[in-house]
Amino acid sequence: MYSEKVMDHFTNPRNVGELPDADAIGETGSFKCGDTMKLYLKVKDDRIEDIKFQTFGCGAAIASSSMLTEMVKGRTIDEAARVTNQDVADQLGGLPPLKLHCSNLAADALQNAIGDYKSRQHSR
Amino acid sequence: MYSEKVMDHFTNPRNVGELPDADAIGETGSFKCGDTMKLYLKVKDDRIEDIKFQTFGCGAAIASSSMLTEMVKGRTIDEAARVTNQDVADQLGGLPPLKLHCSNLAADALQNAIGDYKSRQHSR
Amino acid sequence: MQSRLVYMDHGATTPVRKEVFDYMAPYFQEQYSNPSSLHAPGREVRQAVEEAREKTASALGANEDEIYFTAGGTESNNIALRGVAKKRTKPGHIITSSVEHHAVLDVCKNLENEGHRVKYLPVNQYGRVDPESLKEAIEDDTFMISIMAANNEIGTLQPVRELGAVAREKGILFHTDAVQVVGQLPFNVADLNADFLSLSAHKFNGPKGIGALYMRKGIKIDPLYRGGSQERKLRPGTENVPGIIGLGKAIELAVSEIPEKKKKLEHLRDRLIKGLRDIGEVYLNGHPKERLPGNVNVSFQYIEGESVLLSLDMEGIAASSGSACSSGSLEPSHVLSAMGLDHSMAHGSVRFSLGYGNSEEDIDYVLEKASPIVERLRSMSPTYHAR
Amino acid sequence: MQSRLVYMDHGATTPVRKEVFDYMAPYFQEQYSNPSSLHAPGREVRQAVEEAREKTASALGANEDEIYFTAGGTESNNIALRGVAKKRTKPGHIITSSVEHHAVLDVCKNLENEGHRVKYLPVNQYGRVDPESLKEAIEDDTFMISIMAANNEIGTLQPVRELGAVAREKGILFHTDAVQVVGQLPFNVADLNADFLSLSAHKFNGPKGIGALYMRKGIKIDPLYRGGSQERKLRPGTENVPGIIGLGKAIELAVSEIPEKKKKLEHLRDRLIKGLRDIGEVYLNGHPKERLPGNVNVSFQYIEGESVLLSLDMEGIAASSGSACSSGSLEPSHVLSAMGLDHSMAHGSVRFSLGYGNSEEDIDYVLEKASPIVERLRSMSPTYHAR
Ligand SMILES: Cc1ncc(COP(=O)(O)O)c(C=O)c1O
Ligand SMILES: Cc1ncc(COP(=O)(O)O)c(C=O)c1O
Repeated sequence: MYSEKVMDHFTNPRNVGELPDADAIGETGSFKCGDTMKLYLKVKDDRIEDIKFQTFGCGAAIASSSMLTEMVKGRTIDEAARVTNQDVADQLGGLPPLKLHCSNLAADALQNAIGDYKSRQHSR
Repeated sequence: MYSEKVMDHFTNPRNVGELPDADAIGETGSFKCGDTMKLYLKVKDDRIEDIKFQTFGCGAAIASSSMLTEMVKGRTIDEAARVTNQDVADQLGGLPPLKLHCSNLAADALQNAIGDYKSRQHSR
Repeated sequence: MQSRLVYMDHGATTPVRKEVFDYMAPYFQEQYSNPSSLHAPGREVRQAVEEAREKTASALGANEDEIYFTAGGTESNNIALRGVAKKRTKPGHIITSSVEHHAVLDVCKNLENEGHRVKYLPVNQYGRVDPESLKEAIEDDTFMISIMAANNEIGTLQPVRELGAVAREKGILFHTDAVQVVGQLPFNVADLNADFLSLSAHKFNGPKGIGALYMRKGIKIDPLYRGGSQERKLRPGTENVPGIIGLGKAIELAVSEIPEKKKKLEHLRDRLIKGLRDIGEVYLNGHPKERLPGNVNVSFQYIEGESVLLSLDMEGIAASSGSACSSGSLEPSHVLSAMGLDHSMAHGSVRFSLGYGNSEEDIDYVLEKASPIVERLRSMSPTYHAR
Repeated sequence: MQSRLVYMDHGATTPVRKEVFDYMAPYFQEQYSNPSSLHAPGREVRQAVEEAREKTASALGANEDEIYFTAGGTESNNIALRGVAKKRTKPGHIITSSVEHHAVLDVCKNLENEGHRVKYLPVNQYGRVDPESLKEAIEDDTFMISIMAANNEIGTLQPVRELGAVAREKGILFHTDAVQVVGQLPFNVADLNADFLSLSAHKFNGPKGIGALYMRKGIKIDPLYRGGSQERKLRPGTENVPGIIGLGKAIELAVSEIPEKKKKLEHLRDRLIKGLRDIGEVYLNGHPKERLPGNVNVSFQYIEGESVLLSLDMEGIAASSGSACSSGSLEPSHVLSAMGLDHSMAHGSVRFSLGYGNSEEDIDYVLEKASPIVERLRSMSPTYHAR
């Protein structure tokens, strides 16, 4: 059902955890299937220095979360903002049609984290 | 499907053939399934001295024909007239429900033959 | 009793080929998982099911997503005809033939009760539908045409290519009951202009209780059963996995062997027809050339079919009959009647249907036994003596 | 990869027992004739089919002529519900429960589209229907009540005896989907006051693609398919002979072994439930006592079912889940929702369904693997950290 890449990220997810001193946090939940994700960013000079995630969700949701963190770690905020759901799914070598919506979680959480980061910048 | 008795009468039918000098002939056909039967009687002193049949029909029809001739040979006309379809089927050890109508042929042909005999007596 | 069994009832059903049985056997006790299950053993079974679907598709020249597994030919016919009718918002007109299998005919009769109108096309003396008569029968609201590819009783092939072309030209859905043809003759769904095609595995040395419906891409019909999402909801219920695997293997084998098998069966068939005719007053039913390679249907004048069958059976020869008395109904075969045979000839019909396992020796044996059987029964027959 | 396979998905399907396979195997290649054929080999097959019918009838406490073979549980449910509805001249009222299998629920929804009214009875926290609520739901034109004998997801047994008694008292037809119960628990159709009962062979170590419908003598319904006169016209089509023979053998075996098997499975089940609960924040779904002997359904709080399943699968453990993401639909299980579980608990449910082949060692193995899996997934979960 899942590609090897998905199973790899599900079994050995990268960047799982929390960042207690995060510069931004993004959360999202899927009304559809109940999955939820929380993403923590550590940003330095507009670049994502560190990133961690926590996910309640199916295999596709966990693998997408892990994949996303790998894709954006070390990137600038502007670069990261351009990552789409489709990019994540593509990087995973595709997802079953019924599972595509699960990969949305990750990119959505990232958008929320970036939003959080920007609003914190403003209020500084 | 058929009892042993039916198969015996089908395989070795008794009294098949014609009687060229018959005292009575009975014919009948089933509108339902297309079977036809012809029965020849030789009668002496109101007793069936000889009997022969010809049948176009299924296994049940042939066996019933044969069975009937055995049942009435040597009987008086009055005794023979009392033989019913059910009697023939019973003597054969039963017939499949869908085949019961095939056994009607034989008793019907006998009734016709007896009718023929009686009308010939009259016209004498 | 008898030492020999000569099976000549392949039109009714066929034995499962050893290769097919061996191929499906592991799916009972070893690879038994539900193909809808997510776990590894379930996924393996899913893959095997999809491979069988590919084999079926490729045998028909179709795409995988045009193949739906069903429980047999009857179910395929019912799903196609009733599924199309159910999808409509108002009753309409259906065209079929008067020689269809009951699994088409009786669906049509039932649809008539529900308000649809049905035209049962006549056939000629060989049991063939004339494409011209189809053209003439089409009405403004004709929404479905269903004509079988070959008749199960008399073996006559219908001009399905032409019939399908008429339907396609008029934009009317075309279904063909190809239960008797799949694995016997080469064809593909595109040639036939078929929108729906029914098949049943047990007619081509596959297992009983499994069949398929081909439904052309893009067509939507109302499923008859509701439940799980198996077979894209067209036929819900846990898949008959060993059956599906067996169907896939059987159709692959059968189709690959068609040229060779056709040649062999046609030869045996023609020898049997000639030999039976030589008995005298024995007539072939159905088309002399345009017929199934294995079908021999003859009427023995003056005698009744079931009595011939019983006698053959006692010699170990398994055949069948369209005779009223053997079918459980009292009417003579609707097929022979539609062809214009009179009652007594229709009643005297016997079908020998040849298949994979039959040999020259089988033909010799049947011919050797048939002649005295016919003679004996004729000697008992009043019509024979009155001829 | 892994060396071990522990199959705990018997609720989805079961392996065919060796005794059953051996019993049915000759009907593929040797006794392959069509049971409707008149010849000797056909008659032999007919006899075997009727013996299977007797076995099925006797397992249910029914008469032979009350048993109709179908292609599975889905078909049996569809024939019963739609067949009764189709027989009516005007729409009416049907009562079912909100936790039925889709093969009942979706038929009911479809019948609603056709003008019937359907009441979906609520269930309590254990998934049970209250016979009082059934009484209250009955309307003047209620013509059918359909309540399952046991739920496939959570294993809860319904009080079918009481429910059937209510139906019988009111003179309303009662159907029970007993697919999960046949061969697991002793019962007979008279006790249940059942007019219709559905079963499927692959749930009790018989083959897939074959089932039966019990229909009480004297009841008449409209068949959904038309065709030949097989199964007294209720289910036309050439019989799935090996399937029928396999069903007969499987039900005979299963029913004779119920006492022993029930004891064994209940013991294993209760050990597994206890062991899983010991992980902490693991909750049993369904009734603690009134449940199928082999059913364990638990929700692992803070984590999602599919991720548990995938992890178990990597250790060679085959289980299933009512979680949205694994079922292909996006909704969480309608059963758990009807019981009032909140979304996240419903999403965290996993079903281990035990069967004939499971052992103490299997339980040990699952418990050994489950604990670190749950721990790992929880460590990734935002809700676990926020608790
Ligand atoms: C032409 C034709 N259509 C349909 C069927 C029905 O197929 P099945 O008996 O597999 O349902 C048959 C055979 O019985 C057939 O010969
Ligand atoms: C309670 C219940 N009813 C009906 C069915 C459908 O049975 P089948 O898949 O054999 O058609 C199942 C199993 O899938 C079931 O568990």
